[in-house]
Amino acid sequence: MIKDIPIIAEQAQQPRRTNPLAHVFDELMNFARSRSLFMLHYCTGCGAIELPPAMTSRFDMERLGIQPMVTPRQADILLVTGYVSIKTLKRIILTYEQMGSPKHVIGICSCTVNGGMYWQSYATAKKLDEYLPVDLYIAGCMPRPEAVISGLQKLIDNIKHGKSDNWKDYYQRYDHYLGNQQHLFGNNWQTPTDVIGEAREYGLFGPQTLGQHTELLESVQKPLQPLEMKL
Amino acid sequence: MTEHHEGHQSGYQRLQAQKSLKEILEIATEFERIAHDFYTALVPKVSKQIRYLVEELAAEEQEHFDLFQKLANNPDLEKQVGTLIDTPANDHGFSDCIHLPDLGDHPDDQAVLQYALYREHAAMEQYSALADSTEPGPVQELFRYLAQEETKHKNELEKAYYETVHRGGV
Amino acid sequence: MTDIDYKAKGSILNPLKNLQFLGRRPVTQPLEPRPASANYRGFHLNDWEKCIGCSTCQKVCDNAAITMVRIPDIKEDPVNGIRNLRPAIDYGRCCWCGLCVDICPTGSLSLSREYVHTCTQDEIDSYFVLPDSSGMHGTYGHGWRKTADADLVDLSRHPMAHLEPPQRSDNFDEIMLGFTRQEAILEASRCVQCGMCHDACPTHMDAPEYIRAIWQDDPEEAVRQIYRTNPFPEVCGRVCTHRCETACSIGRRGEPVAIRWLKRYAMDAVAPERVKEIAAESKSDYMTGKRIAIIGAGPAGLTAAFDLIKQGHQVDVYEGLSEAGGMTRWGIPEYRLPAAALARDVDVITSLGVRIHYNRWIGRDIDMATLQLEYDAVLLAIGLGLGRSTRIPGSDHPQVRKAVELLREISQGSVFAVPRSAVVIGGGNVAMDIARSLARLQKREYGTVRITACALEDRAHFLADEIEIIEAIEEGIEVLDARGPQRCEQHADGRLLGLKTWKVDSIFDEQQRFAPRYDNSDERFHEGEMIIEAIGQMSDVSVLGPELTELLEWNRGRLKVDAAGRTNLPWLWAAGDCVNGPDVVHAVADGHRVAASIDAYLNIREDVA
Amino acid sequence: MSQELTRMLDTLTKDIAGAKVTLKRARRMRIDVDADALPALLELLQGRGSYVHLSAISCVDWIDDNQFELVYHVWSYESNSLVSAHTRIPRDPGVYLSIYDLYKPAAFFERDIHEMFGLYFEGSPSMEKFILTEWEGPPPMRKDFDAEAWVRDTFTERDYNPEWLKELTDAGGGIAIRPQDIRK
Amino acid sequence: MRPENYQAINHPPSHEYELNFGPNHPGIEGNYALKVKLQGDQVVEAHADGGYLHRGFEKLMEGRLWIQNIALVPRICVPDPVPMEMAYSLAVEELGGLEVPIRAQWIRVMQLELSRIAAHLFTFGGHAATTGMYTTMYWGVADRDLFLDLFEELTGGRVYHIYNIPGGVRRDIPDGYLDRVTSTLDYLESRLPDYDNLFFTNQVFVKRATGTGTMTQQQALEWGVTGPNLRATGLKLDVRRDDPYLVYDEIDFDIATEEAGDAWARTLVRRKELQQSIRIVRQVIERLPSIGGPIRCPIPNPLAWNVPAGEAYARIDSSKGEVAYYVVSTGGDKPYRVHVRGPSSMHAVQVLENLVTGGRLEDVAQIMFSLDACPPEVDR
Repeated sequence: MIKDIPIIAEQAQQPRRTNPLAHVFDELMNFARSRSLFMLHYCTGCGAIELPPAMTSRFDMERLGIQPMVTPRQADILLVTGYVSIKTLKRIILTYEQMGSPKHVIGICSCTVNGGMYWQSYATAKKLDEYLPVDLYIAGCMPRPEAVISGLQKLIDNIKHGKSDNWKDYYQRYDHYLGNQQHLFGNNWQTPTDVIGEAREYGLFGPQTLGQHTELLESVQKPLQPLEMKL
Repeated sequence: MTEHHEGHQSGYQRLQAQKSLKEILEIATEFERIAHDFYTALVPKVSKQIRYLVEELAAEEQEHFDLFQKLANNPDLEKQVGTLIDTPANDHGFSDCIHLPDLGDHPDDQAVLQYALYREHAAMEQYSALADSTEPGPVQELFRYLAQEETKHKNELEKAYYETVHRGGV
Repeated sequence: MTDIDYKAKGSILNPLKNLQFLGRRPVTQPLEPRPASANYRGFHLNDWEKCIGCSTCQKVCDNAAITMVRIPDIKEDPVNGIRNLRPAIDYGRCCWCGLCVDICPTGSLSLSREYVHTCTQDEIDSYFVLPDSSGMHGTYGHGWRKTADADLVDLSRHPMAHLEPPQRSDNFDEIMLGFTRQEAILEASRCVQCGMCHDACPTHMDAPEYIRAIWQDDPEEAVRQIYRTNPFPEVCGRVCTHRCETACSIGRRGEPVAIRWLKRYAMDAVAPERVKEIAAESKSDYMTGKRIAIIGAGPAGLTAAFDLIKQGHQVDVYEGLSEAGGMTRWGIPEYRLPAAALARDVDVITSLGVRIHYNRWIGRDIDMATLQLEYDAVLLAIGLGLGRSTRIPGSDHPQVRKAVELLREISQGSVFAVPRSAVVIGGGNVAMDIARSLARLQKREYGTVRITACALEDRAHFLADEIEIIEAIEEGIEVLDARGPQRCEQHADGRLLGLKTWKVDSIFDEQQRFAPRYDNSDERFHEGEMIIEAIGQMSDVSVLGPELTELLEWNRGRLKVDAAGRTNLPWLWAAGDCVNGPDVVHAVADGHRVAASIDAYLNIREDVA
Repeated sequence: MSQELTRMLDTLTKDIAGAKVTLKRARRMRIDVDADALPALLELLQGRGSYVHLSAISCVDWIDDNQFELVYHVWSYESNSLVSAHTRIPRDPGVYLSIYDLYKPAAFFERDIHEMFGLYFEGSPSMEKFILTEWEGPPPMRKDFDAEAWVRDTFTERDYNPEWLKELTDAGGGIAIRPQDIRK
Repeated sequence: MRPENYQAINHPPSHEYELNFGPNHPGIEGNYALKVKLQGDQVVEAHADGGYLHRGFEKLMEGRLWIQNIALVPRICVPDPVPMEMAYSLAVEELGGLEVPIRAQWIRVMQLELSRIAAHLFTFGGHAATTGMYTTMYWGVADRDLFLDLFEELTGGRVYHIYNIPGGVRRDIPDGYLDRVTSTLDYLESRLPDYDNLFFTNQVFVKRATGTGTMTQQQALEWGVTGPNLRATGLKLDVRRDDPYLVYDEIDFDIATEEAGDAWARTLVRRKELQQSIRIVRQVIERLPSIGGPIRCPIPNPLAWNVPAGEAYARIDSSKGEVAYYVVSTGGDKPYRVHVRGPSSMHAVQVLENLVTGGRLEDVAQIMFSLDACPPEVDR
């Protein structure tokens, strides 16, 4: 098993900012982002049953400016609702990588933290943060809509203050996350997204972006095959 | 044992005749010395098993002896005595009903304790009686103090008695 | 069946119906979290005052979410069944099912109505919580908690068949009849395997293990577990002071598991011959050639003998009386411990090769010097065979007897004139034993019981077991509390008339030391042809002889021994009641301790040689 | 009514060698039958006995006997009763006949048993994996697959280290019994 | 994905193409997938793909004590968890020979029917959303929440009640609870005309649903369809009536049926069942105060509970269909084998594949919701 390394990684070299208004602009951007969040509509586990109440009239998430969004490319929040079976985890990673930055992962329920109810199950992954950087956890089994709303409020607050940027960690320590993914899914694991290329592009290339696991990935990477349908 | 018994009686008359506080204390000190000598003499006579008990009794008498002597030599005696009797101890009459045994040559622990209890009881009564028959003043306060000391001692012995006799399967 | 007119096309004006909704109250709740319902299953609360650290919650937790954490500030108290462990909950596992609350033997755990907790990745340690009574964030109060009808702990003990007073009051038949298989399994299943009993037991019996074996209907395994630590299961299964049950976590709110009776059941369920085989399982298959003499065939002596013979030493036990068992044979009446049951225990021990020499008094038939010469080690386990006297006036009358001695006579079957009326001084188990034994004899002889037992203690502080007092009263004995004996009255012709007592106002002072206060205005007279003193016992150390007594070190009237039970003389050990005071299971524990010390000593000597 | 039912079943099964009918309680019947006679029994139950609803096929791994037990729960909407037909087949090679031609729902249950237990049904429409498409281990429901050990080898537990725990550990306390310590 | 990483996918030369319908798809119920082959927008082939919610329940249950499993079972069907608890408890009670007190049985009936109401309200919302009628979803979910409030008060949990344990229920009903149930039922009844107006008689829905996903009686029986879906083909079959459990044989209710066997009929059966469930709960409310006694029979210490060896098959009618638990005990403290038969293992696989094939892509979601398929039941 891969040892966890601390989540705070060395900051990558940022291009020097010359504009004196850059920080003001940043704050404005953070504020704007925090007031208009789209949550990916993907029920990964049983905690999803409390999302319809949270989204609809009674608890009304839209008051916070949060709406469900059906496609990952336009979503800001990936809400992982509880346990993730290994089969689902692969889809979650694919989905996550397709989401545009900045993106925020919320792990709700016990299961995303330490396996929860299914701690002895052969079918579920135990700690979500081994595979994806997580911004926020909401405790409960499952959390009530009010708890979900409180969590989202906290997320909004964090975004506003520029504190919710764990997504950068995925680029900066891609090797770590990829290693955990390979450990669970096998050495042939690959996704359609070029995370390393994106890291370079975004200037988030860190000392741990590459490593033994990305080397392994490069050695096994194949062109993607069209979806095969068994008839 | 009888001579000790009588010793208390004659001591009472002797004490009653005293006027000076210091002299009273000296006689009280003498009592303690006699008791101490008695216990010390008893030590080799009892089984080694219970020798600790007699030694402890002797040590306690020694303690009293030292205390009284200190009191007697204190120039500021009257004031000292006056402050010491603020909280009189009570007597519950436990040892009244345990009759004095003949200690014999090899007394057991129970017998030794019974003797000690009796002695403390007698001393306590004697000092109380002295206090009652004295005019209020420093002398009465001294007697009260002595009675209280003996009562405290007796209460301690009663506890030791129970713990010895009632230990071991009830 | 239904009146839904789905075929109706409706009117074009239908959408106007929406206008009515303008007048309705919105269903939307405020953003602030609502208080949860009164028995909501939110974050945990734990009352540390009530919690005993038994870790039953941890066992029932289906998600392995509970870790027991040691709190150094809390004092461990094995005798009262308190550990300094407290549960910590992993909210990355917990599913808030509340089983921990429903099973908690003490009722310390509950769930709160609090349910909001969020944290970032850096704060993830906040998911591991050591709950106390203030709750996670201290917002709402108690939610889900134990209710009487939903308790998963079975608080009431399975009753055991026993003889009713009319059936038992004129004979010495054993009162408790033992569990049946079904009853034993049911009673065993009440155990939550917390192990408090193991910690509290002087000899640290593996009670959870044998209870589990009984529950699994495997009495042989139970016997095996029992014999690991106790060669007197028949005795301890009946008359043990069962500290295990005092410490039992189920006993916090209900009746403790009947650990003592379960031990007895295991012994009842396995044939004596099979017990011998099980007991012999771990016996050494060679002899060391070392010889050990043990004085006194009571529980301490024979336990040491059992251990030592298993280690391959030759053991000779010298017993002054005609049968083995010591106080368990002579001091405990047959209705509590039948001699046959004791004999079975002794049989197992002798079947391993322990030789018991009966009717051999040390100092009379054989002296200590000889033993020292002939044996590699000597163990003194002479118990507390002599009774104490109150020595109140008149107590030197021949009809004023000491309880232990009279009990011994009854057990030996000696013939004596059964008094028509008797007064027992004392309120302990020995007092009850003699009172109830005499009552049986009176009932048999005269058809009526006239016995008064006077105890110094008041009813709430009686030293005897509650059940003993209840049964004694059932058998017609007058039990008086708070009576201090003052004088044994006798007639001018020398006949004993009875006992005069005073009322006891209080016995103990503020420091819990003995300091009785009497009320001499409340004087009573209790009629009795015989007065029996059952106030205390002492050891007959005269067997040691004066020289040895001088050589030995003493500690406040008892032999001074080190932690392993060894005296200041290298060849002499002492164990049992004569060192520790009376308690069967303590004696057994002592026997083990001493045997281990003797064995270690003999092995060292071997190494040197 | 139940006695009638048993009688009916007795006549029904008298052609089936070794079939043993037990009435467990009202509306619950158990028939034990040899593996080769089971399809014939089910055919009789469905055709003559109106047991048209296949409620479930359960598989039990009796590893100590080296056998799989297959239990076919069929329900009759006419007599309102459930027959559980029990049969045992050797664990090795673990091949049995499909009853898809009698009961269509068998397709799902047989496919499920195949991926969970590794028991192959000849003649079933699909023995492709359905749930465990991305599982490479042994059939997980087999008793010889120790899921907990697999989890232990594959994952690590979260190692919390909150402030209060550090303080307790420094004071000489700390974690005493972990949950895994008490699991046997 | 960066443009240079796009891989050209070789589509077949015809106008046939394949579509992954799910798992991340708003039209799918839960986390589930259908792989469909399309000609234009007509589905020519469909294959269900499950396992996204697989947790290995049956294996987990073999490793947990009998009592520990009560926390696990409701998770097998998230929208309607009560029947799962109930079926497990009934099976264990049969094995252990436990007599459930009458009071507990009535409480259980109430809980089952409240759960049915909540589940149906939830399904209406989902079904309506697939035809673009989102208001019904907003209403349904909000009204369902009132029932979750009732559950919260009774059981301490909104969704996972963990309220039934073998032998009875865990807590007695709180003071004044029945009055609150009555007022919630009154409220729901007063809302039904609104729902009818909004959804059930709405021509958008009626026209979309009529004739969609039709199955005949013959097909339904052959495919192992149960519950409301079976009753929508005109068969008056209900486990509550045919194989009565708890006190259902003392309760007066009608079995709701429809004849058409299509998506519309299935939804309408559920709509009628709402009324029947309200009727049942009202009977419970009437009877319960007069039934005293305990809420649970004595059960052994859960840590040392050996359930006698044997096997039991407990069936229950949930809002989705027939739920059955096959439980085998070898006399140990844990089940030897638990087999969960969820109704959706038929509805979401074979039946769904059959009904979707030949239909149009836009009806796939509707058919799935009209079958009230519940993926976690399939995956377990």
